[in-house]
Amino acid sequence: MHTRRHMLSDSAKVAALLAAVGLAPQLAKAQAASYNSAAFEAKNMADAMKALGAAVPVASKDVTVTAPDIAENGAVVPVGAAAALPGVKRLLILVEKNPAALAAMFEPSDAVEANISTRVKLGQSSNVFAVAILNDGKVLFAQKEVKVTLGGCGG
Amino acid sequence: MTDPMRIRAQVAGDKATVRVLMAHEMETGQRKDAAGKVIPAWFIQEVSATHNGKPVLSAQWGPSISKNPFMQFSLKGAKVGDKIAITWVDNKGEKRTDEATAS
Amino acid sequence: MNARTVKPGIAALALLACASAGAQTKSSADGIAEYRKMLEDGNPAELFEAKGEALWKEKRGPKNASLELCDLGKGAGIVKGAFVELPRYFADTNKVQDLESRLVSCMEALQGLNAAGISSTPFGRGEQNNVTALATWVAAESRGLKFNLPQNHVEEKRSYEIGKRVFFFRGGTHDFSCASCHGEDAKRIRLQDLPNLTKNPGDGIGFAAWPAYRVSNGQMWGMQLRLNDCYRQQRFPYPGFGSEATIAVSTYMGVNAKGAESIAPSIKR
Amino acid sequence: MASSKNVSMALVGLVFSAGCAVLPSPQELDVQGRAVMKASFRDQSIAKVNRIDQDPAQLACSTDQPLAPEQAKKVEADSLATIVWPAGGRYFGDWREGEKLAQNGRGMTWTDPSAETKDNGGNCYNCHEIDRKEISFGTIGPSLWNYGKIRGVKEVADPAAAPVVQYTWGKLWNSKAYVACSNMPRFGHAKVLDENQIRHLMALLLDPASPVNR
Repeated sequence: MHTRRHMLSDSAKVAALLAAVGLAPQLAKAQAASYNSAAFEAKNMADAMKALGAAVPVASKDVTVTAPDIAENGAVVPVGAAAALPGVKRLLILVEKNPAALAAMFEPSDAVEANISTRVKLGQSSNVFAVAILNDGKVLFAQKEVKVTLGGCGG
Repeated sequence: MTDPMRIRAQVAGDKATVRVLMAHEMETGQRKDAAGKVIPAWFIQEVSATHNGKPVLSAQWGPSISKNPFMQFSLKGAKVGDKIAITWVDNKGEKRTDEATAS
Repeated sequence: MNARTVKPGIAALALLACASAGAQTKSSADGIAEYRKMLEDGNPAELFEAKGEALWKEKRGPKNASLELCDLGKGAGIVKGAFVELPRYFADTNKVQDLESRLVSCMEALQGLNAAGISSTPFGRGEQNNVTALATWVAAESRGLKFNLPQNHVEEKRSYEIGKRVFFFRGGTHDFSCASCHGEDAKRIRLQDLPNLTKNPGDGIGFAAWPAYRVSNGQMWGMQLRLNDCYRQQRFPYPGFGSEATIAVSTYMGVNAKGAESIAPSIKR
Repeated sequence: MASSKNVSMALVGLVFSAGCAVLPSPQELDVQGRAVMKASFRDQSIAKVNRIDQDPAQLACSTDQPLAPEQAKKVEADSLATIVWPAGGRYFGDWREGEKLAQNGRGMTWTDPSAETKDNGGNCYNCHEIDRKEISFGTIGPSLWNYGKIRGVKEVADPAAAPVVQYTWGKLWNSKAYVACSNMPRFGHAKVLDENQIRHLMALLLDPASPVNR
């Protein structure tokens, strides 16, 4: 699931993160093994991919991102990522203009279809990306622009 | 104190659509309260799913997942009566598992 | 989750809004409709519904009792169908009550909790959260039923008449009344469709859509909080929880909505 | 309201008899309705209960019925008399500031910091289309796209433009001078916006350089 390189950078970052929120060291230890905080703190897609040890993503029509053209509220924007290919190791959802681009990373087993949806926050109108990382190392992506509008009375 | 999830697993043909709602603040750590103090980040970081006890999906989330998160996926080979369990762990180390029966 | 697809009433409203606003906004109205449809599947209101059901059955308060004997208007303990007949007159309190104020009366009578204390608790805190969850569950038990408020008792008729006057009452720094925004068909604030609440606005619209989960702040809102925030935006002073104005205007909207199908708890912007 | 209830209670105790179960007259209900409003609200921050005290225009317009023509004329004439015309005949400010005010839907609620005009927006897009670039606009009021252009304003100082310039100022100051029960707030009259802010909105609507008139 992780290369040794990631594990090292992760544990340092997670330890710092947990120290910041005042959590006990044993907890930090328990979580450090999995959560890739470097990837989730990366400002943009390129840095997030680097933190995941993944190649530069290539646009592909085999990957689809589902999202509305327009969202009445950026606090809840439905986004789905899907890949019509076998051997999907990871499916990612990223929001270009959020302070940290990576929103979610899913690791489906063979028993789960590479088609997962969730809901994300958009600080402003932005491109959203779906990225598929395949077992053979290929990294493919699709993108869609979501316009966030101001609903209600704005008061 | 954590509140229960709502998990629905609906079987159609040889797969089940699993929809999960989790009760969580998903605080980004970027917002300030009325007094101008930063509200600390508090969000679910890891989610995992099992099918009759067997791990089928794991996920890592950042704080930009919406409050009271929703997640949907399709589980192959699921039958009516199968047990689907979801577990989340947040950045404070709080953890919750709930289970549903596919219908 | 609610498998219902987009409601014909909303589609019709959106269509009317487009017709009046021109071609430019057609795509944005369509976009908004698409967004709302995507949200319907997986409404976090379900989390509150589950909490409310558990609270109804849980022995709580100084009397260590559940709410299972609460009379919501159809007899002690009868929940199904109660929501679409509220507000109504209750002989024991000698008042017309809406769902939330009635729940608070039951919490006092059955569980020994302090009704005045709950009513003065700000929304989103303490027992008010429990009232909201309970209202969410009670409303959900009437999902798909049509509104049919009783208007037999003179106090119910009076509540409607007072409610109508409350609805049209203009005041505050901006001269707004409820009717300023909700008195005509096919109007919008920004991109938000405004139901005409002087008549039945259609299934699942207006009074037939609350309690609702607000995605903008991730909060569950009952009708009392919905009205409270309307009055805030109207630039009015603060309406008391369960005050006669809020209940009367609910009676007015509820009676007008006769025949409208309830979709509560719904999901809103 | 409270007194009528006490009377019925005193007469029949807790039991409602057919005798007292009669709906009050419409006039009595009007009185009760206002009493209910008075009793149902409390102060919260800057939003005080005196906001429920209606002035004659608010009172006259609190009905689902159209006003009688003579009543409407009176409200309009009284409202017209309240308009404060701009000092030194300076009607125009900066349309860029006007656009910001038009976008801003804040002000005067109990969650706003103060009741000073500096904390208030104009709320314009809530009800009007203005600059067409903004797709999130309301439809309670008419579209204001090309407001000045449609009215033939080529130069704001042009004497030929004076009638529309004055009308627009008056409308922003006290809308009820022109339509008795207009839905539009009386921005100047109610001290929601000050003269300078209204000048900026004037520029947004009428300045040929404003994006509204391109």
